[in-house]
Amino acid sequence: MKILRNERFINILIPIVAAILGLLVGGIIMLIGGYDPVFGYQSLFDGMVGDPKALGETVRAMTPLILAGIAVAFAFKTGLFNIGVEGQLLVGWFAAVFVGYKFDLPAVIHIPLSLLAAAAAGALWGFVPGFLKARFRVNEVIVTIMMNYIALYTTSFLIKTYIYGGNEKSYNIKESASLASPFFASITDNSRMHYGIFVALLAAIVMWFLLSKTSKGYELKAVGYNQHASQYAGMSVKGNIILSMVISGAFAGLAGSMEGLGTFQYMNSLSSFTGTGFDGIAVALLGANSAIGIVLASFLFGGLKTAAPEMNFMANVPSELVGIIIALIIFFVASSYVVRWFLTRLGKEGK
Amino acid sequence: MSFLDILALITQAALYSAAPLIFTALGGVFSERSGVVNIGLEGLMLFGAFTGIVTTLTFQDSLGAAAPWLGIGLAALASMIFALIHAVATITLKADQTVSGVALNFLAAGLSVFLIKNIYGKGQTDFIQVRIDKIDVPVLSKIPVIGDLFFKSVPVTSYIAIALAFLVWYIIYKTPFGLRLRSVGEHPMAADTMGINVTAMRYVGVMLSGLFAGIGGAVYATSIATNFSGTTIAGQGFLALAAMIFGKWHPLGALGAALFFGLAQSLSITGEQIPYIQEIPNVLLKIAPYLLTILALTGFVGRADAPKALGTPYEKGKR
Amino acid sequence: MEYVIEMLNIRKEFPGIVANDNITLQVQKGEIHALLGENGAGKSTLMNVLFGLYQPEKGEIKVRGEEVKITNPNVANGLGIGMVHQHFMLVEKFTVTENIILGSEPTKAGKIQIKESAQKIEALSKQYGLSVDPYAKIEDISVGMQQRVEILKTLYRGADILIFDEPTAVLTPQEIQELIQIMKNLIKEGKSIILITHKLKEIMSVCDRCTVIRKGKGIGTVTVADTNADELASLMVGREVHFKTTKKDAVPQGIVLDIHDLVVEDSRGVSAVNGLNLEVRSGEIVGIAGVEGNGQTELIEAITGLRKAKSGSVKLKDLDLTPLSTRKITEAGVGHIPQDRHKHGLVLDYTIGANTALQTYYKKPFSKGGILNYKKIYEKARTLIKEFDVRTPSEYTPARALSGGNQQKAIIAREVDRSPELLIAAQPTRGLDVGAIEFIHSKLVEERDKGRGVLLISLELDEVMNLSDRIAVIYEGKIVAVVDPKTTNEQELGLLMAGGKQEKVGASS
Amino acid sequence: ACGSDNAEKAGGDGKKSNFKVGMVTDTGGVDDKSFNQSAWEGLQAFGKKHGLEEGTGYKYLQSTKADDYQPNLSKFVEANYDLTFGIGFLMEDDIQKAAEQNPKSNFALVDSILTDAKGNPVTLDNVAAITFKENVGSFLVGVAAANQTKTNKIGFIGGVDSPLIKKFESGFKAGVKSVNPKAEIIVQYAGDFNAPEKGSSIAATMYEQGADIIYHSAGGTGNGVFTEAKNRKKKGQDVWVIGVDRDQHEEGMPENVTLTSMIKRVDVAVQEVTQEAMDGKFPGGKEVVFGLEEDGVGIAPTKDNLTEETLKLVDEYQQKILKGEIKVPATDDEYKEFESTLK
Ligand SMILES: Nc1ncnc2c1ncn2[C@@H]1O[C@H](COP(=O)(O)OP(=O)(O)OP(=O)(O)O)[C@@H](O)[C@H]1O
Ligand SMILES: Nc1ncnc2c1ncn2[C@@H]1O[C@H](COP(=O)(O)OP(=O)(O)OP(=O)(O)O)[C@@H](O)[C@H]1O
Ligand SMILES: [Mg+2]
Ligand SMILES: [Mg+2]
Repeated sequence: MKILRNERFINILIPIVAAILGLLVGGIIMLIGGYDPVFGYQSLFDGMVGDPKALGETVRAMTPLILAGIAVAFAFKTGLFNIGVEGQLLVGWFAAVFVGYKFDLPAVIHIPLSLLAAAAAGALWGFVPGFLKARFRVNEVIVTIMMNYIALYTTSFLIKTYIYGGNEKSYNIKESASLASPFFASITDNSRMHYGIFVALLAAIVMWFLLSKTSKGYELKAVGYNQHASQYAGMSVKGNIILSMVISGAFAGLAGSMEGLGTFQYMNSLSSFTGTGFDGIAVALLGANSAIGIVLASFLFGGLKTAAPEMNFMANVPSELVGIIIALIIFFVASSYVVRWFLTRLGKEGK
Repeated sequence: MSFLDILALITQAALYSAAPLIFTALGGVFSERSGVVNIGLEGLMLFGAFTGIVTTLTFQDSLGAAAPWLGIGLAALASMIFALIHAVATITLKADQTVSGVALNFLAAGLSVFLIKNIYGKGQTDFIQVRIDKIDVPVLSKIPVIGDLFFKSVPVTSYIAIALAFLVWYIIYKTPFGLRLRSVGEHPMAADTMGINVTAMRYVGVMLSGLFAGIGGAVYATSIATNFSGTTIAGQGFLALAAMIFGKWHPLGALGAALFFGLAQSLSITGEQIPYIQEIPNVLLKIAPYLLTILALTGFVGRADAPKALGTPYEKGKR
Repeated sequence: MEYVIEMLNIRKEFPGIVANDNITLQVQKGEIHALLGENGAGKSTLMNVLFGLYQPEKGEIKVRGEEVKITNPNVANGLGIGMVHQHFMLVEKFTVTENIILGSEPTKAGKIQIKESAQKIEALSKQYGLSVDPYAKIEDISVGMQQRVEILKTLYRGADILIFDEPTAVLTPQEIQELIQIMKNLIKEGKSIILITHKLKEIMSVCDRCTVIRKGKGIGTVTVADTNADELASLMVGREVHFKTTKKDAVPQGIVLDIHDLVVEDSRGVSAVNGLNLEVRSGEIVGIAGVEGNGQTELIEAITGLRKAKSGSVKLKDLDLTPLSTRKITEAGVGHIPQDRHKHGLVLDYTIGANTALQTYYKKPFSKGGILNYKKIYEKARTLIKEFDVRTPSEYTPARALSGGNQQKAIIAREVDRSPELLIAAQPTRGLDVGAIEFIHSKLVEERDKGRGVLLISLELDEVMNLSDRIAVIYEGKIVAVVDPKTTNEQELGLLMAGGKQEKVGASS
Repeated sequence: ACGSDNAEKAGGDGKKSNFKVGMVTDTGGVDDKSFNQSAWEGLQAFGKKHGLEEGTGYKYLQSTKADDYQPNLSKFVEANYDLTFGIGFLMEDDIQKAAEQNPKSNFALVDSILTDAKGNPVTLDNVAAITFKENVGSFLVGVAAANQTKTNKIGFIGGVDSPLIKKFESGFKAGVKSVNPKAEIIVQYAGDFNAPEKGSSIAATMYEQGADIIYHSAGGTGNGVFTEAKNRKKKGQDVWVIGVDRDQHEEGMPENVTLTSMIKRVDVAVQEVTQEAMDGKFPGGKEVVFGLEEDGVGIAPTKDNLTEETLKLVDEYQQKILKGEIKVPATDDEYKEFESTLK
């Protein structure tokens, strides 16, 4: 029991230590680059949570990240590596905008319907690699990578053909489908923070509950750990692989809808990836694939990303520094083996 | 254009755009054969492209045509050192290999542009004045059909890539080093009991992947992009990763897969100007390469068999 | 008397455990020295120390009288020490030759000389009577041959001190006989052997001396000639043990399992089970004796629905199982102790508690409306752990960290507790020490007496003979004979298992 | 609020000292060798002229992702900048939002007008829309190409098939056809502004088909076009590229493959609008169109590779256009119409 508590404590400690180390090294890089780290970090902090607007934008940025992270983590937990979140996100984004624009419905129906469409589209995109893996044992990593490109070109084609509003983007969605929040806007002086955050948090809870509280979750994880034993125990290995990818894809699709119904109200016809899907991988890993961890990681990650321009504006530090810091933090978390070993040793000596 | 001309265009373009993938995929083979997952290929490639361009820009006036080659050389070196981060994290510090790879990508993207801004005071470099040019292979290009198809207006780097694939195959399947590398990726404990230094082998594997990916990136930069910005390498690393898996972690398989990509790619681009194919909706042509890959995997290629110990850090006496 | 190996006061710790606590082991030249101890006693650890895989915290090692520091396997090889590991150290995708030369490959101009090596290996295998196919891939050859490869690995490096860690646990009786012969040859060649085994019979038959360790401590060394199996057993366990499971005669009732003309194809599409007929009655233990690879695996998989039967029927009472899914079959009342506990029996990364729910997690009370009730699951686990005396720090310990013996107990607890009509026990005691074996055997008998039908599949003749009420001999996918353990003997069984003719069979079945 | 006061003061009595102007680049970045860069050069020139400090008087903010646009714009608003440029039509929506939320600060959108959800034009008093007659500029280089092609085959490579790029295409084709109706024009869109390898294989295909001049309007993808042309020039083929947006003569060196370039003087436009704003004549609510008259578009200054005759011809057409004798098409439909009118 002691060890358990100790263990939990360490698990919380590690990311914090890592974050501090990451920022430290980032500061050193600033110095070497000839920038003022103190001012740099101050403006970075301001840009993250310095004022209501910054905070709002941070929340806005973390919303899709949470969902993307959850999508990655869910697949991970069930032994699958879903690099396809990016593509699933794109089709979800399109589906949400399409439904949001094409239909005229009361908000109570329109919003859920658009979200549903996004989830469904993402799920479909996740189904393909899931099915191919289950049925033909095709490596999901390749298929998801390929599906990303297919999504990229397909969505921009669909936008151009069905909902093109000029200037390389779709028409805006109807008011009734929008997650934009006048209320949040008013309290965060016009940040784009929107109601999607609730969707994201809910999704996080769903993932946690599904995996750790339900018998389905027990199955999904078992299949992830040991397919033979799962089969021996009468579980459907194929079914669970597919299901896992479908659920993962659905989360990713929702991430897309956050952009479509929340941040932008439309979809650009993109010719290159948004990167959110890949950020999702980082967030998931940073959050140790746990729901709460992912939310926190998204906050840090999203915050840093939104704050980067502020840092650039005030202290002239290139925004890329943020990317470096994030990478460093991930490294330190990943290499926690040592930290962990060290801390446990301390714990032991302590008793 | 005669059918032959069209075909020549396609094969030439294929060889042209496949080269960077081949190099990088070969790098992936080394790393993953030693049991270390390398999602970081993208980042390593990016870092190689960065080094390649910066070097070329710096030396093109003094060295002229030799500059890009020096660039490729230094890129190999730089990315190899960069890969060391991945090695230390995953092998020594037992970090999750996927995590570390992802972090590597972020680091490369951030660092390279950060440095570019620091060096040149802007986010993307000028164009290099001397490139790795497309050439006609002296004698061979004169051979009737074959010459046009395979030996005209293709950068020499493409041939190096192909030759290298065979070399790597020989190394991995015919030499003690190769045997040991594979044993470490299949069953590290067994290798250990046979007195093979698992850690050392894996370090070598990862660093070689850096070396090759670096070359891949530099080749892309000096023969295709001809300048560097944050978006110069956008997904090629992941395509190389896919090619490696597609090729079943086998050097020649990876070569085949990369060429397949290149072919499908150039077909979909050139296709828009070829009678009949022209008729196919543009979007279908665009997604064709990726669809074809999936189909190929599902259909005749069958299931890829990863090295047994891939992704698991080696700890003595762990069962 | 000169010692080739002296391990003096060796201490080796693992986080939390002292695996070897001041153990001393002295091996004489030209002897077969047995190392005996319960699961987890510390035998493998001690040998891994000798082989340079682990570094001891304390103690010194002398080889041929000289003190040495064995910092890694290379050093051990250099000293002429070779080890055949408990869990084979072979690269499955490599050929026999590649596995043997790995690490010391003969090359010409940087290229490995495969042909030359293969020839050298062939020569070696002739010299010691270890028949192997140098070009065969490990994944395609029998366990027996794999072990011969392991031995050749050591000989190829010119080892003259050989360590065998539980070599017989995975072998068929025939293979065991061959191995014993091989060891004798090796001794003739002037080599010395350290043998770890849980089978006292083997110690009695081949070993000169025996060192016993218990819970990491050295108990002492005895000369085999002046001792007997019972004494060794009690030395090892620290109490009396009974080998022959005491059981009253079976009172078979109605038929539980009725297999009729069953044909099952293996993954290569060959009929591994080929028109097999068998019945098991409630209240009896039917043992299936046979040489590995005669269709045992496919038979079990077919009964349990892990593999679809090609034709024929498998009836549980009156219910035909062949069309049913594994889960349906389990629910119909079939319990299954799988032969590979790590591959099929457990999710090693789940806690031992979670593993005890592997067959029932989705049922009330463990799961209501798809929601798990972990409280109930772990309550149940606690009772099972107590009842089956599974040695584990807690029910929250990952299954991975338990010894095979205790892992096996957990599996049996799980399967037996569902009180199935039919209990299939495949290799239930492979690799376990006598204490554990005794316990598991008594459990199986207990089940029988509760009126269950027990189908026992084992490669160990003793186990089959001492546990079964009827013995069915399987050969090339058919039951070629059903004999009575009381009237039969190893010779007869061995003959039948080898496909020998079966005049006397009519009599005995 | 206070931001606006400043604006009015600054404008009103033309006090240079505290006049502040900013620009937000699109994801291309300030050194995209294209309109972002050109716009920045404009601001720099303006800054020098009025002795403003970079960073305090004039400044740019780089956008790395589409969702940076809005925060970046508001950064300038919060810092009380008198005028903020949004470079590129991608920023249309964000400019609109920012302008609505901060009615007292001024914005200028380059390359597009404001539209509502339905795509109909709208105007805001604090937003000036700056657009260019790319079709006209492209027409002129079209004329040049038509007159200098030896194969009567000419290529056009567009980045992404969009109304904006269509302006380039239509104008260019019109220019070619009006000089040389027999000339064949091959058109292909790469579907990507950042895919040099696509650029070069498309170019290769066009050159193989016999085209000897290619006009690209494809940003980074265009780099591939230059690479391909240089490779061929090296091997002695007589092939050319026509650059876009800026004088791309440099990009053609050392092999010298840049025939000429269609220049789009974003720098000029930015300077003028800023000047007006400074003088309190900010053209809010208006669309400021830059064509030949305003020398906002035209043919590049480096003319070494054009023959005298070509230059004369270009000049003639320039006059015709200025006189309004030629109405240069900007869309596919207009082009069809135009084509039918050619004799
Ligand atoms: N890799 C390891 N990590 C931690 N502890 C270990 C490890 N291996 C063994 N131990 C500890 O050392 C003790 C001895 O283990 P060992 O494998 O030597 O037992 P053994 O005598 O070989 O058992 P068996 O007869 O089942 O093979 C175990 O009880 C265990 O607690
Ligand atoms: N990785 C490990 N971590 C902790 N303890 C371990 C580990 N591996 C083995 N052990 C301990 O070593 C002891 C013996 O392990 P071992 O696997 O040899 O058991 P076993 O009965 O021999 O099972 P098997 O015969 O299937 O190997 C067990 O008590 C187990 O707790
Ligand atoms: Mg052991
Ligand atoms: Mg054991």
